[in-house]
Amino acid sequence: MPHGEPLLAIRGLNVEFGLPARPVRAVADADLTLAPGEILGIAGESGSGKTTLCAAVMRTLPRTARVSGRVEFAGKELLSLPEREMARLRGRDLAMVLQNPMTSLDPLYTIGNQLEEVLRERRRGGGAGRLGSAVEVLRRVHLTAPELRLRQYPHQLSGGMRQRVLVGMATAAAPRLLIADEPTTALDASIQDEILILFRELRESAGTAVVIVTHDLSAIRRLSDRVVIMYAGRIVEEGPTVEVFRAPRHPYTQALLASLPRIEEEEVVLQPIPGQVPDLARLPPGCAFAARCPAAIPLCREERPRERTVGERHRVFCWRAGEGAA
Amino acid sequence: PARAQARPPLTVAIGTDLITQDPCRIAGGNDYFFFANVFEGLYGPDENGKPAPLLAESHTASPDGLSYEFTLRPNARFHSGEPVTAEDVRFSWQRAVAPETRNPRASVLVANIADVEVLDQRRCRVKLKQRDASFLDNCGEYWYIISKKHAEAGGENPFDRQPIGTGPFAFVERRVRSYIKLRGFEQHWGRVPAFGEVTLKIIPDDQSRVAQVQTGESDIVTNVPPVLAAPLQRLPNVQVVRAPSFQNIYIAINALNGHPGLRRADVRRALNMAVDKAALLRATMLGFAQQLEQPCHPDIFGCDAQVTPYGYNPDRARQILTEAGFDFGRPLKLLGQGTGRVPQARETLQGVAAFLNRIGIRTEINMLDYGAWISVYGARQKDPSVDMVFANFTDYNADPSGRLLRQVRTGATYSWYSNPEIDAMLDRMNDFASIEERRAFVRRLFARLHEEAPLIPLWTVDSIYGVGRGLSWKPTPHVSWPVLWNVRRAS
Amino acid sequence: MSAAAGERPGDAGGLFGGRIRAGAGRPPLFATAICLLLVVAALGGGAIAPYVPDEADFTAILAPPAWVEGGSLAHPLGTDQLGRDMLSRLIAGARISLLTAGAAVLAGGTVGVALGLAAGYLGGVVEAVVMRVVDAFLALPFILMALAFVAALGTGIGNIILVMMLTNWARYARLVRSEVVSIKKRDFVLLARVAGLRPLPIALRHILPNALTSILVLGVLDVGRAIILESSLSFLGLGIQPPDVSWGLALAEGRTYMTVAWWLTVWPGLAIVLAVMSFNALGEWLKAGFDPRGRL
Amino acid sequence: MARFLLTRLGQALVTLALLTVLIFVLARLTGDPTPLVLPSEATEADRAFFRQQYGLDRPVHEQYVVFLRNVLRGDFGISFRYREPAFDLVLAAIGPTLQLAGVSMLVAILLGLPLGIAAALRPGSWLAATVRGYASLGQAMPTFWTGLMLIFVFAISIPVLPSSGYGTAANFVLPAVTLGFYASASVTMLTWANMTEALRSDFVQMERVLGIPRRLIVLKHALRNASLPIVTYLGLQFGLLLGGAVVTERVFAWPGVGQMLVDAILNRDYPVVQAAVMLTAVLVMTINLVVDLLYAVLDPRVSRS
Amino acid sequence: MSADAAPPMVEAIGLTKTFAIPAATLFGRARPVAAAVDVSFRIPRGRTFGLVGESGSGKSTVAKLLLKLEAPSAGRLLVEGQDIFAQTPAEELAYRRKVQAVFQDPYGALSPRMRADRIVTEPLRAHGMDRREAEARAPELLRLVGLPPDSARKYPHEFSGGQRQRLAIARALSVDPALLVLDEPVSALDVSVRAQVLTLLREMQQRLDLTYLFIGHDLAVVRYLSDTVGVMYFGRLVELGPARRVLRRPAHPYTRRLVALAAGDAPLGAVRLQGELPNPLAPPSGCLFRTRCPYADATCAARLPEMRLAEPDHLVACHHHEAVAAGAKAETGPMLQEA
Ligand SMILES: Nc1ncnc2c1ncn2[C@@H]1O[C@H](COP(=O)(O)OP(=O)(O)OP(=O)(O)O)[C@@H](O)[C@H]1O
Ligand SMILES: Nc1ncnc2c1ncn2[C@@H]1O[C@H](COP(=O)(O)OP(=O)(O)OP(=O)(O)O)[C@@H](O)[C@H]1O
Ligand SMILES: [Mg+2]
Ligand SMILES: [Mg+2]
Repeated sequence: MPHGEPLLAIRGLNVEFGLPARPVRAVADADLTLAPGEILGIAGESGSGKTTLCAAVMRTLPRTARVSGRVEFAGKELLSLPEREMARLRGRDLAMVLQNPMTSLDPLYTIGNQLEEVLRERRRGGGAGRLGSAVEVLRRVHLTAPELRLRQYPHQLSGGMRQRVLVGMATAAAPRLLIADEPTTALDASIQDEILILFRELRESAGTAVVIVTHDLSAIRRLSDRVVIMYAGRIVEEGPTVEVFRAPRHPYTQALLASLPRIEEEEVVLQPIPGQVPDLARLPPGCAFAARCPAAIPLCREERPRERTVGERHRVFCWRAGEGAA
Repeated sequence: PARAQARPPLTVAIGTDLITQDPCRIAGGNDYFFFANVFEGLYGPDENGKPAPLLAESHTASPDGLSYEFTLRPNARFHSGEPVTAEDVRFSWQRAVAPETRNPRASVLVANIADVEVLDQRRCRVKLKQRDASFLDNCGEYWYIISKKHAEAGGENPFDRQPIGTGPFAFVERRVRSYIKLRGFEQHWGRVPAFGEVTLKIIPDDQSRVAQVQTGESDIVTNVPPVLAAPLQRLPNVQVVRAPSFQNIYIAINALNGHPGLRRADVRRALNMAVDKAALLRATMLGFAQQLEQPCHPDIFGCDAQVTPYGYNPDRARQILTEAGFDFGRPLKLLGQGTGRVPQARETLQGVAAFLNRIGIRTEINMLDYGAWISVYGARQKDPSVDMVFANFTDYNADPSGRLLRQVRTGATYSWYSNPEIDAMLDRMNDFASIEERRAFVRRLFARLHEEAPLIPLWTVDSIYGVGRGLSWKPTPHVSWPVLWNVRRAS
Repeated sequence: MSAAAGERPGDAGGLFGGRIRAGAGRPPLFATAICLLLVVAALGGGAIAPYVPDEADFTAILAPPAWVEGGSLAHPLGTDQLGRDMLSRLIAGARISLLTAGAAVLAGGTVGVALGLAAGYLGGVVEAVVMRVVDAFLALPFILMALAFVAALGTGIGNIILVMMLTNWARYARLVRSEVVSIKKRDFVLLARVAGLRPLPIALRHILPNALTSILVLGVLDVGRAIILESSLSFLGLGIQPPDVSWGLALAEGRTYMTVAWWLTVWPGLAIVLAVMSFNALGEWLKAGFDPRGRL
Repeated sequence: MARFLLTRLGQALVTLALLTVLIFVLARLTGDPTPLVLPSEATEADRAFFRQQYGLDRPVHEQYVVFLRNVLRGDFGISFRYREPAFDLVLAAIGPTLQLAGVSMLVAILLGLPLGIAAALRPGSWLAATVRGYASLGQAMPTFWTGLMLIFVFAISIPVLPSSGYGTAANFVLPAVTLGFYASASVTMLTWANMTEALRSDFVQMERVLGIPRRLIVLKHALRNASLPIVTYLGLQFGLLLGGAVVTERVFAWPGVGQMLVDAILNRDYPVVQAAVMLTAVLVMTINLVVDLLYAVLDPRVSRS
Repeated sequence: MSADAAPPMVEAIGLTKTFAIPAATLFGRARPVAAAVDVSFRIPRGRTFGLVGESGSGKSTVAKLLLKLEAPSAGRLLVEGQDIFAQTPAEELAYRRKVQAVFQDPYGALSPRMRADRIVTEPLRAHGMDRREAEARAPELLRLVGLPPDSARKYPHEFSGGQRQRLAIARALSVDPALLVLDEPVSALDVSVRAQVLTLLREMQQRLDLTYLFIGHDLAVVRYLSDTVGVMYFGRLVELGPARRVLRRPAHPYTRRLVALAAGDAPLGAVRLQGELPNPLAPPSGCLFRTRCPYADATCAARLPEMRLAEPDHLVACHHHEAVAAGAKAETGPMLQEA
């Protein structure tokens, strides 16, 4: 496990949307650190603020978003950085792969044109030494016939190919931090694996730290060192992947893992989480999961749970976490 | 000083383009402006608008009025440099009535000519089929003299290529719907213009056209609407020049098959009293018009009869109508022109309607575009659903016969009136040898018409020109399309 | 129950996405106020006008507005060339301008929508025929149709509306057809077919309501356009005819007086500009609300 | 390619055939040309002769057949009024109109594109509000009003430009600005909307996080993507300018086809009406075809499988 | 499969569907794409047939054929023994009651302008029930899928994805159908919501004796619901058999990959597919999978494999499955070149 100075440190991050009178807190009081070369998985219910969190780090939130807190990247506070300097960081030190591979390439230019554009920018940034040519970039992401691909347009490539092109672009300069927002959701199982392998290789070869957001828990389990579980805008559990999967401490994490299809005695078993996700604009005063939680006690409904450390670097936000697994 | 010898250019902004360059095909409208400057007849208006010899030096008429003998000016020349001969005069007539040319306007004058005899190089005799007191007056605008040589040598449409005439200006070039370029004709027999190149720019929009003289892009603009003339007068670099015209504005009354009340002369007289022409003229024409009491301008031959004007008397009008049992319940339907060939046409008709409303007559206005309007106004069968028509009629010249025959004769194109007595008088009107006898007769005719009141005369509009301060010009009165030969540089 | 749960930005399914808000944010206050005022003027018409709008008064010709020297409070906005009260004419003009524009848009919209719907949903021969006619109408200069009809039928308000409708419908048909072609491939339409619904109910209940937003937006924007169109017709002498009064007519008639009496053109001009701007602002607002992607 | 062109040409031909009917009917709707063409002195015989000369005395369907046959030979007949071939008259007028439309289009693009882009880049700013005001004003000002105002200001008050007329480069300025201002309003709005959408698209986000300079993102990527619907619209707009610039042409005494058409309609000059509309319609359709081809060039999804 | 005397609920015989792709390319000419080729299977009443396969392999095409949203280019499709493409209008109407569908996208499947009660009762109205009567049944239908009765008056945008999918199911059930076509009904849903919907579907089947055609990507999910499974690859069925057997002991090399990948606990990179996806416009000769198949050889390039019995009830289309199953076939890598 890498130690020492964190690469990324998020402190008390809040992101709000909507009218100030009735705010939607997409991210609430998020604290998170990431060491260089570490792979972090983020999972959680749809709409729980995963994308928003990533966008806040990259500073690509829409103008309507209200952001507070601190985001430190290699000692620099990003939220207060002038846009000019932020733009210089993007792509070179900080890169991101967006949620939708099908539409993340400009349909009007060839792959080569777009890739060259990125490379030109990187060279200007001084990363010339390790860049290599466009063909090499494509080869690095295991794209067959790279010379041909350079001449093709995005719509002539399959989703998996496009995704790999995007990853190639984002990793061209071996950034220090790569954020991948659901990079595999739209893909076939086989291509999915390819992408995950790429991230792993990147960490190995360039020491890149990776944040991967996904619904696919098995991807997280196989790839990441650490995992963050979010619910209704808040981090509810965070810890080493192995430990969280082995012994989840938050009831939501437990329920999430339990809702995956399981095979018991030749039968597939499903265990859905009862109830509905709460409305972010009308959150109850206590724990947001309380209404669906089998272990909820009156306190859960009244007061928001505080952070509790339950193992090495394993923390959880649940009043009952201390009492052992529910 | 040497350069001052070269004659300066002149730019004139006009409203519409030519339809034809061939004087035998003349159709109307702005074409007259062109023809009046490029061509000439034997006779034509002088600087005061009175008929005077142009290409002819003199004439003698036979006592029976059936034959005229003309002597041509010795120095009359075509723009090609050729002298004008009697043979050309004869040819001009022949071509005007030739079936191939088929010019409807020829019917007015040229059709009455039985023959033109060439007496010698400079003299010819015109024989008429019937006595016609208006013959000399009409000579000017229906019988442009053209060069036989040019016409016969010029192929299919000689005048479309090169309209050669005898007028004070010669044709140079034309760009359709953009401009016409002329040049002052230095060899003219008498009216040598002070300008070399003359450009007639075609600017259809009134305001844009008037702007031309304000900016100095044009030296003269024609057809300035009264509303634009008023502010123009205040500008330092522009003078507003006006000349009385023969463009008559009136309201024709359907005495044939419209509102039954209109068939009564007393009702029609009452309607004449109901309209305050002076106020209407001030409001709509801003004074740029001559108010009429009779159907025509007093300068028209015989139209100077002493009649008592109806005056503005709404109370009396209402009283007459009531006595006549006029049906106030049925509204009068007024037909007007929506697209403007006549200045302030809409306002005028709305004003008339307002005055009629004031004496309790309800009105319904229907505005049509010119084409639709003329189809109704000039229809052979008059539309019974039309009671009054806003109309304009431009006298060709100072003789009233042309217009009376169209305006009030039973069954005539623009006549919404029928009276055998008037018809009989009209038939006799031109059949006089003595001018004085004829004048007395025509006066009687106008007096009768005043009593009959087949229409509500309003005014003749003035021809208004915007003229640059550097120029002096007195446009010929009573012609809608003045010759520009007498434009001069102000000293 | 959570309304927004599961709702993701950009996930609203495009033009007709799940989220339907009546406009984005607050409606434009000023524009709404102007539009309301116009509607009141149009409905009230002669009843709220201080004078009979087409009554000439030869004693008060071209009176300037009250605050200008020579003006009086009797005619707060002045009088025109026949001494008619400008304020009254503006109020009366609102009625006819909005009536013609509104009716033209409504009629053109209805015809265009019906044909576009038929073309888009039925496809085949119907589509081929309708779309060729649409092309033909779009290639015809508006002015030809306007002039031809006005010349043939006269210049009554009804004819002006007819003319504007004839020049309008093709654009609606085109818009609706392209909408329908994309809507009819969507799942809910397929499922309606699976449910056993017939073409007409599908077109009316499933397709039309979903194309309605863009139709509405086009319609609102078109009202402004129609007012301008009518005034251009009046400029050529073929628009609304006296004694009816519309802003376009007032503007066109008054333009020769521009240098003598500015108020003859400024008031109707201002009225048109304000009305068009307000309608456009409302249309934009509607569009922003209905259409998350802000397509035109 | 060939197939696409053939299909489009086939459709255009059907449309043209429909147009001949429409144009023919519309022209005849305007009414009888006789009283307008012939002076009031014309006798009944003159009128009959005129009608017979131009075939107006025949049944309408026969007239249509004759018209169609002649059109197929490129003959639109002789103008009633000018007694010249209608086609030649229209051809002479279409040049100035095309020039004016072209220059206005250019003005509209030069004004509309930057304004739309600027507004899209700064949503909610005073700049955006100003641009919205500009665009609304552009849509709300009748062109005759704008035109006359421009004449007052730039030809009369500050005499720097000719007030009207045709021929020199200076003559283009005021009419092109008048029309361009009007057209730029919708170009602005369209650019704004499409730029906003393009700027919101995933690939722009992606380029941002990759650190591509803003200038490149806006001008190279967003603008080109936004330009697709704009190009289509410009094609339509050009057609509109061709047939719809009547008012501007009139105000500036522009010897174009719009004014000629109005004059021809008002004078019931059927051959000229028919020729003018056919010619503009063909032009409009050609332009739209070109636009479609251009679209295919701009958008590889269309042109390459 | 049981040898019932009654015909199976669904029987597809040599079902083929080709699309012409015309206008997608402005300058190209129309070319046929085979979306489904020679597809045959049967679904007994009350059972679920699961269809899996790569994206674009023709699963939805089969579903659309069954829903009569498309007409087949060749082959027959019998429902309860009756050819559904040879129906009179009256029969078609009856058929429309019998078959209903739920699609993948919970956002696109519901008319955004209709209230929930009208949505769920629309099929009833389409089949002639009057509005009052139809809407009276709405609460019952909503209860059936576990939605509170007060949701009747809401619009689709007021529901979450999972709830929308419930609405879609309620609508499908409103006319008491015998057959439900479920085209990826849970793919778009969250893991936790997905579980909710799946349990509901299973419960409905048991309660109402429904027959399902279930299409999915997630093998665990398919296995959860299906009795029989068909595996499609580029328009063709390559394997067909009882769900448990196919998904536990797959016979076709493609299915093997799928199953291996889906196991999910294999370490990253342990199972990798090489080679190129075939171009649908220019499909490879012989076996379509040979461009990615580790066992491909000259036979594969020469001949299209027939469906053969691998075990009783278990069909597979592979030249080498016996050898592969016996571990006797060496991996040769994909055959990219033409034979
Ligand atoms: N631009 C925005 N305006 C308003 N609300 C927003 C905006 N972006 C996100 N939200 C809200 O913030 C919340 C979190 O959204 P976010 O996209 O971060 O979720 P997520 O965890 O990434 O979900 P998913 O798994 O579906 O991608 C959601 O409730 C969403 O509706
Ligand atoms: N209407 C259509 N026109 C042309 N081609 C079509 C059409 N519908 C489907 N196809 C093609 O047929 C093939 C099969 O498509 P289908 O939708 O059945 O795949 P699928 O297995 O359902 O894929 P997915 O898992 O992505 O939903 C694809 O190549 C697709 O492009
Ligand atoms: Mg997300
Ligand atoms: Mg599918």
